[in-house]
Amino acid sequence: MSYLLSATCAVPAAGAVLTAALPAGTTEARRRTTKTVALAVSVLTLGLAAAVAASFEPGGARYQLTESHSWIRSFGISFSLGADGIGTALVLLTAVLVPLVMLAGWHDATGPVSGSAAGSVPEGSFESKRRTQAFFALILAVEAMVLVSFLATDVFVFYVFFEAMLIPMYFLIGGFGDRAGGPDSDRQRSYAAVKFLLYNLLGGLVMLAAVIGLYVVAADQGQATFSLTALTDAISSGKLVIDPNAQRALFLGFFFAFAVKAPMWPLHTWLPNAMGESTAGTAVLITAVVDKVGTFAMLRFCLGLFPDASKTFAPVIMVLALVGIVYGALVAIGQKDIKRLVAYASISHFGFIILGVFAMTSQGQSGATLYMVNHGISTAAWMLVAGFLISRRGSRLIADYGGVQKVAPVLAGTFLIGGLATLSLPGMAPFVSEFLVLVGTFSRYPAIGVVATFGIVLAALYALLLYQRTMTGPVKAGVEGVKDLKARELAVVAPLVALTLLLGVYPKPLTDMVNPAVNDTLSQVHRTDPAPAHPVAATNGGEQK
Amino acid sequence: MNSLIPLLVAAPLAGAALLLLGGRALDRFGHWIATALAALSFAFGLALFADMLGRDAEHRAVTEQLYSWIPVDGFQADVAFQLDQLSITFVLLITGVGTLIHLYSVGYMAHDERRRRFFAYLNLFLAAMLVLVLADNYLLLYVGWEGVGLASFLLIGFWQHKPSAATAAKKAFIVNRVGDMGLSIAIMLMFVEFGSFAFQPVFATAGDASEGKLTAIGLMLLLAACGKSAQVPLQSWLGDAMEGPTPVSALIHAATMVTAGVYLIVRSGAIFNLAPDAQTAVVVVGAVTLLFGAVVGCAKDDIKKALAGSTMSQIGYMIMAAGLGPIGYAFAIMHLVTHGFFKAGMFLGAGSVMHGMNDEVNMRHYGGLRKYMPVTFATFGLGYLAIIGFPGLSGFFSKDKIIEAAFAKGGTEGWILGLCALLGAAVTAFYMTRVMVLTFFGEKRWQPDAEGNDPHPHESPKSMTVPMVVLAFGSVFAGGLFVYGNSFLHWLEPVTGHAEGDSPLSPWTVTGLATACMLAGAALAWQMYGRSPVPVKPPVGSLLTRAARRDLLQDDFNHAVLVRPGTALAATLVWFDSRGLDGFVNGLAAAIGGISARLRRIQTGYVRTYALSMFGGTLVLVASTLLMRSV
Amino acid sequence: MTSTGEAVQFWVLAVVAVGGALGMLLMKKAVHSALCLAATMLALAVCYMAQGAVFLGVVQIVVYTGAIMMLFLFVVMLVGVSAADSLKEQLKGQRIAAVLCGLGFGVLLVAGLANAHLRDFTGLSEANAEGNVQGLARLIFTKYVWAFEVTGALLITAAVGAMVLTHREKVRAPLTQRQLAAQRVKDNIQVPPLPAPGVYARHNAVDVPALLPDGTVAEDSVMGTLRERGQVRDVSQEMLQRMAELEETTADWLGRPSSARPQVTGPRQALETVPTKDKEEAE
Amino acid sequence: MNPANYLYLAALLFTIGASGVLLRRNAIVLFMCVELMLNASNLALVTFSRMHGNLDGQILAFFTMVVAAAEVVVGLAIIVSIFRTRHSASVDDSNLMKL
Repeated sequence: MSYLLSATCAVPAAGAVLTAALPAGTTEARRRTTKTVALAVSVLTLGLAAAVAASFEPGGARYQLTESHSWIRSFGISFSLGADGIGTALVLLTAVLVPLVMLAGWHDATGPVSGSAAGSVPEGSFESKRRTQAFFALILAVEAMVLVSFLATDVFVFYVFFEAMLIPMYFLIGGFGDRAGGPDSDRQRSYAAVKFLLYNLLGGLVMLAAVIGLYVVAADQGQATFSLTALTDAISSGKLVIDPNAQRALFLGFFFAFAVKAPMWPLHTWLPNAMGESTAGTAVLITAVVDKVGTFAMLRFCLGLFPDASKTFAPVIMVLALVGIVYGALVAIGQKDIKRLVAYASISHFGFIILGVFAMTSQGQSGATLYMVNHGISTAAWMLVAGFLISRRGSRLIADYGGVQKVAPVLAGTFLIGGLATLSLPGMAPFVSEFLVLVGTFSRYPAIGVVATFGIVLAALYALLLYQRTMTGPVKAGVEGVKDLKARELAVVAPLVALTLLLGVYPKPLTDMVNPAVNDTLSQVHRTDPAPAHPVAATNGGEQK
Repeated sequence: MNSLIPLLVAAPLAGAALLLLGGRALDRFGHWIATALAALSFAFGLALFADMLGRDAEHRAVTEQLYSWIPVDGFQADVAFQLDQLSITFVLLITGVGTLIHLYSVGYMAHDERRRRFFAYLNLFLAAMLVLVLADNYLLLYVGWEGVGLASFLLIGFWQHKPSAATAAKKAFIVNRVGDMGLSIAIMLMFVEFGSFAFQPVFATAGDASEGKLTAIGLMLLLAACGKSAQVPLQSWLGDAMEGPTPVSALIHAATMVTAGVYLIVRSGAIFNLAPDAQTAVVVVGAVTLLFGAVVGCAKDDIKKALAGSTMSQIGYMIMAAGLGPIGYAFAIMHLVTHGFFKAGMFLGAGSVMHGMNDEVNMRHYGGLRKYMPVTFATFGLGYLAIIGFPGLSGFFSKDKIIEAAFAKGGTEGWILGLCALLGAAVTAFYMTRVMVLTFFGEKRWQPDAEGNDPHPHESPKSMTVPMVVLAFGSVFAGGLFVYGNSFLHWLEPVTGHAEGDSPLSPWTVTGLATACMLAGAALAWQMYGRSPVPVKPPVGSLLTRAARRDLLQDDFNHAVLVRPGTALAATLVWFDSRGLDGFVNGLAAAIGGISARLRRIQTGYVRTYALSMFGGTLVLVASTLLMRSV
Repeated sequence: MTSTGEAVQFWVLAVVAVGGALGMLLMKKAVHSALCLAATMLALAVCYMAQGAVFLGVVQIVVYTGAIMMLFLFVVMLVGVSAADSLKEQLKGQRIAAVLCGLGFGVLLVAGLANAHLRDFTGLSEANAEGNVQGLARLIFTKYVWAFEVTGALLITAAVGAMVLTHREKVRAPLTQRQLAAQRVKDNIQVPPLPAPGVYARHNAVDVPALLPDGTVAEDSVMGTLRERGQVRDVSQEMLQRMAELEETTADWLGRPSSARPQVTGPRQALETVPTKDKEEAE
Repeated sequence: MNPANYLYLAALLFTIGASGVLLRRNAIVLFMCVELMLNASNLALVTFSRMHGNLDGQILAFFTMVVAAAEVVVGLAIIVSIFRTRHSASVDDSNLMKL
């Protein structure tokens, strides 16, 4: 039993404790040590994640590097981890993004809470002394919990960390904002934080009930365990038969939590507030990492544990996702606030992911998994550049910008790249995943596929409208002072852009990693891809020659 | 030899990357790097062409597999190039004209501080366009398809500080996106139908599919073509696209990119041949657009917009020809190539005129320029003769063939199409003569520009005139070269196939009619603009004229039907999101808060009240337990 | 079944106990309640002994009635012997609810007991074979030793806690008499010493305030605690009465016309109460 | 006589004590009522031990007494300190236990 996975999860956790314990950052030097330590820890985590990916054989068993430490014997709960293709991909995403987020938020946690609160935090008070430690420790804590959720092969363990994630996120949202808010930005932010917490807590509690219910049902049939692998095996082998009604109820219990987290229309309203009020880095953590746990869990738990119920509800869910795609895009077009626009764009993208998951075709689900990764990268690039812009101008309103490309061409360029990635331009990573999702959906539900295709037009509309309004045209008053990207910020954006292009041109490594897991999932739900009506001869242009 | 094919794409791509990442260091000589790489790519093209000539017709098509792009079970998308007669034709056109226009831009953009980026975008465009024509499957074609869209977006909006330019760029991209939607749906249909979207397998098995499916695919492809080639109803972006620098208009919006739609339809001939309804749709679109564009071209005073209208109409010809099926494919491509020459030449000429006239675009402020810029006049004139189909020049042959093919379609629709084509020829002659006369003949109507300094028209530098001359040669001789022994037809036949229709009219009759129409149109234009002095302020004009000046109200239509409802819908949804959904959530929270505020009253703080409740509670508990016992 | 003697004893004691309890419940003054409770406890102590719990009986008398109840009485003294509850209940419905609950509870308990069949009794004869105390000791120091230790700890804690709660930190050194005098002169409220209580040649009790020349009481001649408890015995009225009678008789004897007789005026307003500072010192 | 009467007596006393807690406002009297309740339970315990013929009941009663003593000590201390600060021993005067 290798301890690689638990090490990967433990390092950031330990790092969080260490960072929090560092001497209070009254001086800039101390702050820097804190940041450096945190960054080093996250980079170390990235190294471990890379090791995980390296030691993962696509051809091998679904769950690899598995390890299990007994926890609560009497309930058959064990702290068991295992990496499958999907999980590994997302672990990599998380490990890559966290250092960049830290680097992007390098100065977010030094000053007072926000512009309006300036001076409200007396120098030397806890607020201003420990802010830096708190910020970076919280980020590391989030990373650790997310990693565990991606790797957990025990339903209970997953639930615990799925919920525990909320605590550091709550403080990240509520305690640290960009300095661009209005006069009552503090109130707004705490409102957003509480909203985030309550929404997700509600979902989590419903899920808890479902988790317990699942255990009870399983225990009745002699499967008294929370182990995901054991349960799925029992279900697929027919040793464990959950009667349809119970199965539907349990499915809904799980799905509700994930749909809130994802978030799926109409449970999305917490996301714009949370992303709008928090710092750009936190917003990236929310949309690119934490929310992915939701969609990921749909794929791993909902489908794996309740195949029949998933099939029953798939059409409904897909329609909701479809609404989300169009709705999110349209609302994004109508936004006045840059970060809220990005948030609604993300809602639209989550619609695509859910679409792909429940289309239950190999293209759809591989596409959905790739989509999680690609959306994470591209949105991170877009959002972080937006954050840099906002931190310069001190406003989130689109109307306050104009002609930025004149004064800060590199910033404008990267922002454009982020936008193009978001509208999934071919040659960039999101295109691959989006097209796969569309094809996968279309091959089972043509009508939904066609409507979803409208999403690409709307995406172009909001992305380019934002670019046009902020970057082009004559230079607006107040924008002249905007400086171009600094070295640190370039160091943040460059890797993201590089990844976007690389994964757009050569996604094969990722797909090879993901495909087996997807096929396994499909076999769990007993679904096979619809065969083409008039299949071409085997040697089509697609085969590798 | 095939290993050259990727290099064909790689060269300009490398140029783009180099120039974009290179930074200010490359500002001084970056444009020469770009031009050199374009030329290199052209050289590769020539080499491959020669190599292809060396083989016999059956073995000319080669495919070059690079790597597997998106391998998912049952879904294989590869990066693979296919070089056959059709694609090599385009390769040569793109790289050739592209190189010339690079050269031209060196002079034209000399004073722009962002020249490096301009050339990077040009290279990017070349690369994308080459991917488009070289792809061996529709998904890779889609990559090029949107890639050229991106390049066009960047280049139209190159002068981003002008809001009009930024808006035009966005508009072009969005409208193209609508077309791209069609293409992607078509790809999905193919995948569902055939389990593949690579050219050979799909075309090979197209016969098995039901005609309905094929029609659907065809219509979706047509939608894509409409978007990219500015055909009705997705034509509205081309006029605004003239906001871009003139070389861009010449390369992208005249010679190459806008003709991608024609390429798509001709390439997908195997599908269209089996879907007559789709073909009819194509023909109708083409015919409508060719008249639409011509009418718009007649009314515009902006020289570039007039040329844009004519581009639209010429592409209408091509699309119509492509819609005629095997009868027309080859001719569509032929006209595409010749049009590439003369229209690019004329745009460059227009650019040179603007260059000399302080970027003045209004033809009513030109006049009598032939003395001042002789080379421009000569090249532009040759292009003019070519496009109106003056006997012996390239446009004459290619357009003539299309008109013949239209009649050869046979039946009433044959007649209708033929007459449309003839009418188009007449109108083309009219507005091109108008442009020619207004610009180069008549008395001077020059106006001081915004800064108030009068224009001093002068001939453009060598780097600009040389390409114009070369293109002029092309526009003179290309046609004759192609029809000589039907060389072009036989060249393309293995790819597109060919069929002789039964024309009700003999070729010579058609030629006569076409020439007559051309002369009539030209004469009318001379009558209107050559004889009488031209007012500097445009006359009010008839209803049709005014409509045509507003692009036949296409923008107003889109605005009324799409934009305004769209914005309204977005606003409504924003309201609904904050008031409706979020309002519900917040309302729930408020309700709970209120209830708990009520419940708080129970906490009187009097110990004895608490004691009482405790005692009562115990009472109830004990009672219930006892009852349970007794029951 | 038990002996008649015990039966008699029980009924007597039961009456005493219940009576005491009710008394405790109904007496207005805390002192009386305490005494009633003491009675009940004594009765219960006897009950214990009667039931073979000799040791407990003794403990009950010594510890409870002897120590705890005394403690109660001390506190009562501290807080005020005659400080009585006002009879009006200010919590609405509390009284009725309480009575109902009480009755209901009693009924329940009694019903429960009645339902339980408690016929067979194994007396303590063999359990107490070697003596009650020895038996208890054996259990305490073997079976319940752990609980015993814990209760010991509890007692210690309680004692410390009580000290902590009642102990008041002296924030400033106590003022000397000189300082007090200086202070009194400085804030010039009551420069001369406070008047002594008692009315010369009539009363000398501390709870009788001195009378001012106009016959009103000098509140601050009575110690603060008594004032706090409202135990000041005001005798001004009868004094004035007597003065009036004296005037009458003298007037009659001199035969003055009633017009010339001085009107007896009632006592003026009492002085406003002395400032709180002094009051605290008085406590 | 049936020794169960002792239990009835205990029940009666307990009830009286309980109602006393609810009725009286003087903290000291309140305490006395609590004591009464404890005593009642003690009586019951003693009776039980007599029923079962073992001394455990008495042991329990003994512990009850100890705990009661401790409780009284602390409780009275609290009452005294409250009286010091608020010059009143009525439980209704100290109703700060609310928002």
